[in-house]
Amino acid sequence: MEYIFIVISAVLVNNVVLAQFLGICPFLGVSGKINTSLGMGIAVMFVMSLANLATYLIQHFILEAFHIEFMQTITFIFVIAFLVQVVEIILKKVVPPLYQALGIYLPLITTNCAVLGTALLAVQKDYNLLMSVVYAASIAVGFTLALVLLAGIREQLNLTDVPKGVKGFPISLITAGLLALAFMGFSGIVK
Amino acid sequence: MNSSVCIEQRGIVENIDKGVVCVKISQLSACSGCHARSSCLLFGMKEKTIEVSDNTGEYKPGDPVGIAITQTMGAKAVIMGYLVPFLIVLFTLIVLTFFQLKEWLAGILAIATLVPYYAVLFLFRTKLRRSFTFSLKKID
Amino acid sequence: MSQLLTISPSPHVFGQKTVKSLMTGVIIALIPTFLMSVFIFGIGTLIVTSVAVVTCVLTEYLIQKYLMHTETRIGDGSAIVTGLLLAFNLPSNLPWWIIILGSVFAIGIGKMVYGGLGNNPFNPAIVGRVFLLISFPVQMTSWPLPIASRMQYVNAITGATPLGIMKEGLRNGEALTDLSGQIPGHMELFLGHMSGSLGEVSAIALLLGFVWLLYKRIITWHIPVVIIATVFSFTGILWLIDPVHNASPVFHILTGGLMIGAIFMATDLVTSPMTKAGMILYALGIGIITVVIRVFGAYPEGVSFAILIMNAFVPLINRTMKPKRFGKEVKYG
Amino acid sequence: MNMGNLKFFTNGLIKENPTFVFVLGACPTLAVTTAAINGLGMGAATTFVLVFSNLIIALLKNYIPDKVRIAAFIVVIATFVTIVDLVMKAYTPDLYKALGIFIPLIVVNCIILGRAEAFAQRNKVWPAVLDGLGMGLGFTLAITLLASVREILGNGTIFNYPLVGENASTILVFILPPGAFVTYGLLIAVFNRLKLKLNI
Amino acid sequence: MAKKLASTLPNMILSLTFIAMVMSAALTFVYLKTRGPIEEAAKNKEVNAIKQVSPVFDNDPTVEARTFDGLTLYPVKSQNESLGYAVKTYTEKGFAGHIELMAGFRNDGSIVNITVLDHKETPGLGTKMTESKFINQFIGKNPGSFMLKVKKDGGQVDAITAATISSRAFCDALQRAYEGLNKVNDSLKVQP
Amino acid sequence: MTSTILYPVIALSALGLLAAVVLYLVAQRFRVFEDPRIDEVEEALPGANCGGCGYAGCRNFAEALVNSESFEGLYCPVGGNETMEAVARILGRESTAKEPQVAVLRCNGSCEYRPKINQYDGVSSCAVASALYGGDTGCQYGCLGLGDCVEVCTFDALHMDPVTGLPVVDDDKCTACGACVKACPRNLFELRKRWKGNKKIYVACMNEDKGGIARKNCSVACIGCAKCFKVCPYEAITMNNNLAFIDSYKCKLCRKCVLECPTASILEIGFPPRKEKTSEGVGEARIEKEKTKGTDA
Amino acid sequence: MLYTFSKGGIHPPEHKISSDSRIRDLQIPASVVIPLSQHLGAPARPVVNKGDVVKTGQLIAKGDGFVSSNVHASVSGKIVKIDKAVDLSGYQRPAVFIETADDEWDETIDRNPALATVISLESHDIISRIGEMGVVGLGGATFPSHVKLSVPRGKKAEVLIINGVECEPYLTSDHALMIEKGEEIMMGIQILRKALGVEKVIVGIENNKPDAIRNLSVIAKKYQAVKVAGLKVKYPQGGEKQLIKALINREVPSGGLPVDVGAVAFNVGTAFAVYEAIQKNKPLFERIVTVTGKSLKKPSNFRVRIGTPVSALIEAAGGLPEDTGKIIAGGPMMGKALASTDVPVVKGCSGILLLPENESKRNRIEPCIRCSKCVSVCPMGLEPYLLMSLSQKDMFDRLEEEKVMDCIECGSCSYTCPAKRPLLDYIRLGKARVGKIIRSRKKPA
Ligand SMILES: Cc1cc2nc3c(=O)[nH]c(=O)nc-3n(C[C@H](O)[C@H](O)[C@H](O)COP(=O)(O)O)c2cc1C
Ligand SMILES: Cc1cc2nc3c(=O)[nH]c(=O)nc-3n(C[C@H](O)[C@H](O)[C@H](O)COP(=O)(O)O)c2cc1C
Ligand SMILES: Cc1cc2nc3c(=O)[nH]c(=O)nc-3n(C[C@H](O)[C@H](O)[C@H](O)COP(=O)(O)O)c2cc1C
Ligand SMILES: Cc1cc2nc3c(=O)[nH]c(=O)nc-3n(C[C@H](O)[C@H](O)[C@H](O)CO)c2cc1C
Ligand code: SF4
Ligand code: SF4
Ligand code: SF4
Ligand code: SF4
Ligand code: FES
Repeated sequence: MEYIFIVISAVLVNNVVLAQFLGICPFLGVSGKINTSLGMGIAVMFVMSLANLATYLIQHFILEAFHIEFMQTITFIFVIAFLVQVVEIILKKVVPPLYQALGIYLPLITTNCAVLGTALLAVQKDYNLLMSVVYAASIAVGFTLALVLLAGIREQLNLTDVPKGVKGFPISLITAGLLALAFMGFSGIVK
Repeated sequence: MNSSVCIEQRGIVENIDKGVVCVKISQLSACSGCHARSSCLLFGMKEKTIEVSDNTGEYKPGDPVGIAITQTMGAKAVIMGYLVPFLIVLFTLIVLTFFQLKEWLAGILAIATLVPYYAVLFLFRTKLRRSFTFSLKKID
Repeated sequence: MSQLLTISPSPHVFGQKTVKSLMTGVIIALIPTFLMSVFIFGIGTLIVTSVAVVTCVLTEYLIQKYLMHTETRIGDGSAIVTGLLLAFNLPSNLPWWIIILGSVFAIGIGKMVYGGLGNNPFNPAIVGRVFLLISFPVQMTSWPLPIASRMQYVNAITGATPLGIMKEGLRNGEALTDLSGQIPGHMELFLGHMSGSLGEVSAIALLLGFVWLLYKRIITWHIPVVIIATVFSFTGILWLIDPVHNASPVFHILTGGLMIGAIFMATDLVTSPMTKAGMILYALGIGIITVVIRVFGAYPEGVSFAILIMNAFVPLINRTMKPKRFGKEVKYG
Repeated sequence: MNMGNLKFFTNGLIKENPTFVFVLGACPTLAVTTAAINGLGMGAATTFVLVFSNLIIALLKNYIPDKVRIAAFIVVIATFVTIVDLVMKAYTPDLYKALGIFIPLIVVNCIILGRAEAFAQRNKVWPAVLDGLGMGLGFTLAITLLASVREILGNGTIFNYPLVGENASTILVFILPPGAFVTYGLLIAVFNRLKLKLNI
Repeated sequence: MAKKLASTLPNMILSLTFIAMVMSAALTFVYLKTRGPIEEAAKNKEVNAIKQVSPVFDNDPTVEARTFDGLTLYPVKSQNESLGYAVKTYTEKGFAGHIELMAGFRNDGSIVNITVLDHKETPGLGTKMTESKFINQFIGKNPGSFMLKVKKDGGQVDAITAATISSRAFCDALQRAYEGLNKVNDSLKVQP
Repeated sequence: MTSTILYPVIALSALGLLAAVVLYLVAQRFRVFEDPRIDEVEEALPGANCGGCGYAGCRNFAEALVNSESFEGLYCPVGGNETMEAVARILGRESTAKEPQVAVLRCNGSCEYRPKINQYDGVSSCAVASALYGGDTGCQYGCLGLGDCVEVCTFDALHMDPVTGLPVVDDDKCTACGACVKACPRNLFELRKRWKGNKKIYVACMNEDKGGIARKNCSVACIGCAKCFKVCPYEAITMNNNLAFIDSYKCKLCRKCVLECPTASILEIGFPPRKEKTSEGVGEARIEKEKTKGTDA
Repeated sequence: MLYTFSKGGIHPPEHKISSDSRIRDLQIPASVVIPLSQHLGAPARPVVNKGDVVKTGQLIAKGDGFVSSNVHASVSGKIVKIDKAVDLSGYQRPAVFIETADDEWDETIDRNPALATVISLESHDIISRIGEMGVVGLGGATFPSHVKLSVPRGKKAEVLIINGVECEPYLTSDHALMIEKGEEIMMGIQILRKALGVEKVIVGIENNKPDAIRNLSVIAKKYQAVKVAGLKVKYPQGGEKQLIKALINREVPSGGLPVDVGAVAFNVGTAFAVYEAIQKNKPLFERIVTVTGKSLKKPSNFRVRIGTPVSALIEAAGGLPEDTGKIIAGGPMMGKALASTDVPVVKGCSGILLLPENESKRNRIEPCIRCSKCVSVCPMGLEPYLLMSLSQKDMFDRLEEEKVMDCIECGSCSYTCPAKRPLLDYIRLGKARVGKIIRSRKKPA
């Protein structure tokens, strides 16, 4: 049950993008096309879960063990940065065709802010390891949902004439705002 | 190839070597207007070189080209590159937690399961190479 | 022949329907509801409706004229429909300045930033209502009593809506049977003798409007029927499982904004899917989300949110639920 | 300070305002702007980190091989962020609480804002510091403005000073998430329009 | 411009390790410098809260604090004379879950004052519980006789409009504090 | 106490070490940097993203410039030679100068010269109208006046003249990007050599009908009489399908042809007024009119 | 049971005001202009010269290309020039100008009106004779009939569909023909059947023409395997894909031909022309044309020589009404507006429709309200609103993906759109551009 609440909360009620404001840059930047948004969401899910797994271990078995919690920020950011790199290197070295296909399909995966933020939040919430990872994956699902919805709307807007003054970022932000407005309907479903 | 199911990226031919065209693909358009575009990934790897075999000899370095893969291929790449490993990690973690292993051990083992996964991928790399083919197109 | 011949590409004849006639049709369909509302809530209805309609139309006019510098198109009547439907989703004792804020937000942010009629992804009237609901929870959740407060506006005596009573009661762990005294009977619910928004109370008036819209072929049956059926079945299942802590499906479909939402707002042409299959999926989503919010969420009422959320899915639905093309594909040539 | 250098400073304020023009660091911009004071605090913290990390990197640039430049940059930035974090925790605990995880997230933000600087080969000490300062101030001004609008509309106060009566209703949505997006979007539109009109 | 160090492995390792060392040293320095103030700030916050909800006292309540059931009781004294207790209490029933209060009680069980330490309630709704307009109704009341329930539930507390849940939660936390107090302080007469 | 200092230092140093090694590995396999010159080159380009260079946008063009060995075939018509020189400076290469060009409209059939014979009531798009029929005048080669060209010009260099119903090129704003050339379904735009002071002489007509028909439909149509062809001392004029064409790179602006044209379909723009009187009074008057228009713009 | 197609369709007011008018022969005009490009495909190459004297029915231009068709003189007289003339396309195209002198027919033509029932030619000869006689589809597309009859290798025709639907409002030329020339049409059908080697024939007629259905049913009894089927009235039932769907419930695949599902469709007028060509040796130089319009004095069906100016038809129908605002060659849904009445009637011209001024102007274009009406009426299952936007935004890849090439240009979408959007205008534009891209893609391969 607890796990279900974590999922519902992270996906709908406290959506990363729409309620927690994490990963806004990629949310605005990569939400141009529906199918790439979807792919990107999955990539983020993997990266985030892995990152949370790693940061959980570091937090509990290194930082806390050695009482250097204040090094949290610096170690997390490093670890996350490395993970992203290592995954890429492995893919590139081990299965170059896969790596290249991904390169075309998902030109970039950047969610530094959301990944780090999620890691920090998971620590704050005192989750255990599995919860942490489930939490991260749910956050990624929520991220994907928001991304895909915005991408859909933006693709539709591309076919209409949005007034010049609000073209680009303003209309994306306002649309995100209305999405957030809609998602407020879920408030209270879980704490 | 039917354009309807393609994902296309624009790129620039970097060099050509014995029927293999190296194409450098550039940023997504959304980012290309941003002055901090070069800082998106933490370590700045937003350029990739893609090798495509091509014997037409139509291309020369500096040519702008479209490089395309089918959408199903893209989806397959995402599944193999990210979704499956994610599921493996999650599954391992769930099982190990179920057996009440120590957390740190469970965590490390979960990450470690990726090693055999990538090893398997490595074994099938020639097969993969055949199933991921790219098509090139001149842009004028 | 007095003038030069006219030349244009085919076709050369056109159907009778215009945007204006569609909007007029909706306005006519709303008349029974309006009359019923005047009967139930009295002058509050008149004030709220006129303020909302006037503000909506004026906002659209001013934005088109002074911000967008385009032709003004208030003549098409869509702003009137938005104003009416927004008003019909508000309590009859809402202070005028709040109505104005809501109308400006509905038209300004809900519609005009996207370029006006036809371009908005979200239903403007619901955007307006949800904006108000979140911004002014106190005012937006105090409902004048029916009939009794006909001659009062902001100072009307208020009570809770049936859904509100139920939700509050259930949350306090009371059983439904304890609450039945406070909740109007089914006939009263059907006719509209209860607290609530102007336009949502009278199911019969709304159904009359539905019949008119169908007759005039302004909408098809798919969206309203599927929404109501979904809510009915979903709440029916819950009710069968635990009739003590879940309201009956009939109660659910007769209360709250379900009817007005399903008939008039989910069917908004602009913000609903383009194919029948898409409409059914969309309506299914609305039904389910409505029940989820009603039963599990913080808000007693979920229709507006459900419609807004499904509005966001419409582009995706349109991308995937294509009409069935004629003939399967072979190679060209 | 000559005019050329001044340009590095003013760039970040309007022409390349990170918040309104490039929409960078959007997360804190949206998240912490529920009150004007938060905006100011966040801005100050970011500016501090940006200026000092730019300074350090500019000083050390000849001793850092190109390839580890970014890694070094991250170390430096993360250090300063942690310093800010500790200092705020010690001396402005309330603000610290209001900003929450967005203080550690300054790391990410500053990497983005400062990265261009780290790459550009021109970073002598002064320009680097000025650029950091300009960017930081541009960011601060922008989010304080956004926060003020939200605080006034949503809470009826500005820097906690009440503008309306105690019982007056305010437009709550503006301090809730949807209001953040919408206000930010509208402000960018207004900013663009002004920029166009004033031809900056 | 001086020449840059080339990107060779030793150079990279040296340079980065060096920077890391310097930075971590600086960081540690700041950490050590701020550790005191941080603890103090935390304590100050506590003490300030206690001050807010208690009569003037002259002891250090934090040293004599007792913790049980998630509650913390701070005895407040003036010239070694017990004035009552400040109780740090909590509830999970808020609209957004956890709420933390500091409530001051006189020895007779009546409430001196209350302050909200931590909460995540909705701005503009639940946050009204931090305002004196809501809190004032509790001052001087004795939960022994004053029914700590919102009027809707048959109690005596005026709920915040449209934020009954927060109001309820507030009462819940307060009740918890009162019950905790009763457990340790036998001298209090509990009136049903 | 020592541990409080030691652990962080150790931790971070270890991280630093790790970072250095991984980065080293990364550097071995990847190009970590984007060529910074691309940014610089992009900076130097006008940033109009008009596609005049043949690339999708300025950035793509910048990449092509940086990656290619010579500038052959790479030219930004918008920025012109100045820009190309600036780019050449950044990249340390020779720039290939191109003679500047300007777009001209090869139709002068305003309402006055070309009577309407029907009224078009379709969508306001030259492409649609052109697919439908020959146009609302008898001339099926001339401008349709629905402004597809105006729409595509990103430089604000084209405007509809409400009186003539023809688009007018603003010589100062036109960058010769060629967008209008591609857009016009009637092929009415030509990129011509840009003379000093925006002088130009060209046949403002694309009508290939025989003289009689052409003239009936438009009083300033080229009737293919070849008088100009005969008079041109520089062989700059060619005749094809009843239509004269003046090669702007051969033309020396002697203006002999202008006087010969019986229908005044050769325009001369940007010249000082002629001294001597000519026999072609009507034509002269028109030329005068065009001239003032040309210099006004 | 009445047949109809399942997807989309509209019901515009029928206005078949000329349906009671018997076919009358129009007076032979003093001069004719015969365009050389009256059919789909390559223009015909003239085989006569200026000054030549020709007889009615004499070959004047030869269709050389694979898809092309012969053109014959429709009057006897002198060729005055071979030059360009504005035709129905609105553009100037090559044409032969003939000054009429008498009406002397080519000797080979059998002018005996009696029904000739013996089909002496074999399949192959029928097809080539049809080609020689310049018979093209008279249902509107003017596709050379002999090409259509040459079924590609590997495919097999199973059903011959005869299109007597005439779903366009106003037009009655096929209707009149079916009433007056039923026997001949039925003979034509037999010829086509023999040429194609098929057994089964279905004649589809909408049930707003009960007399035609009756007449053909009676005649059909004489022939085995010819079925006359009544159809529900719905536009565009006459489109061959829709008709095939309605009659035999098969869907011609996207990008495919009717033969892909074993069907071949011909218009009733074509069947009549085939009869005349084979049994009477008469080339296609005249056809039935409906001249109609609400304000017209005498809406009529005329038998008209190809090349007759439209003005002559209007004159014969009572003269041009004062209030005329638009003149359309063809029906109001698919016809082409004319810039002047000074254009010749061609093989594909089934009617001349005069619209009054108040009906000739389009309404103001409003923004699309995404009402999905266009989607629901499109008989091809397309999304016209989307195609229009994509076309406006030059998104050709998506256009192709969304099957713009399947559009049959029926105009149902533009007709039905409440926002009065010029959907088909833009779809046509998009089709043209995408078509170009597809062709260019094919070329190098
Ligand atoms: C988005 C949202 C936020 C809310 N926040 C609170 C809150 O912080 N505190 C609270 O008591 N109720 C809050 N509510 C309202 C409750 O859900 C519930 O409707 C209310 O407390 C009971 O209504 P009443 O107080 O008018 O009787 C919120 C509701 C919504 C939809
Ligand atoms: C390019 C082209 C090739 C065609 N080839 C054949 C063919 O080989 N066989 C055939 O039976 N019909 C052929 N057709 C005829 C079409 O199937 C169709 O009958 C014709 O286009 C007229 O139909 P419509 O009036 O419904 O458009 C061809 C049509 C076109 C446009
Ligand atoms: C929208 C549309 C409507 C049509 N309506 C008719 C019609 O009413 N009658 C008809 O004979 N052909 C009609 N056609 C033409 C047929 O599709 C087809 O070309 C014709 O039946 C083939 O016969 P033909 O080659 O003898 O002309 C229509 C075509 C289209 C695209
Ligand atoms: C059947 C129908 C339902 C409509 N429902 C709404 C509605 O719920 N809300 C609204 O703002 N406008 C509604 N409109 C009007 C119009 O479509 C709406 O203002 C557009 O969304 C504005 O772009 C409706 C119109 C029709 C024809
Ligand atoms: S007039 Fe033509 S060539 Fe000149 S800038 Fe405009 S579109 Fe380009
Ligand atoms: S010049 Fe060409 S594109 Fe421009 S208005 Fe005339 S016809 Fe249209
Ligand atoms: S014209 Fe084309 S898109 Fe429109 S309804 Fe007909 S087939 Fe469909
Ligand atoms: S019928 Fe017209 S208004 Fe309706 S969806 Fe189609 S284009 Fe839009
Ligand atoms: S600040 Fe850019 S993603 Fe968060």
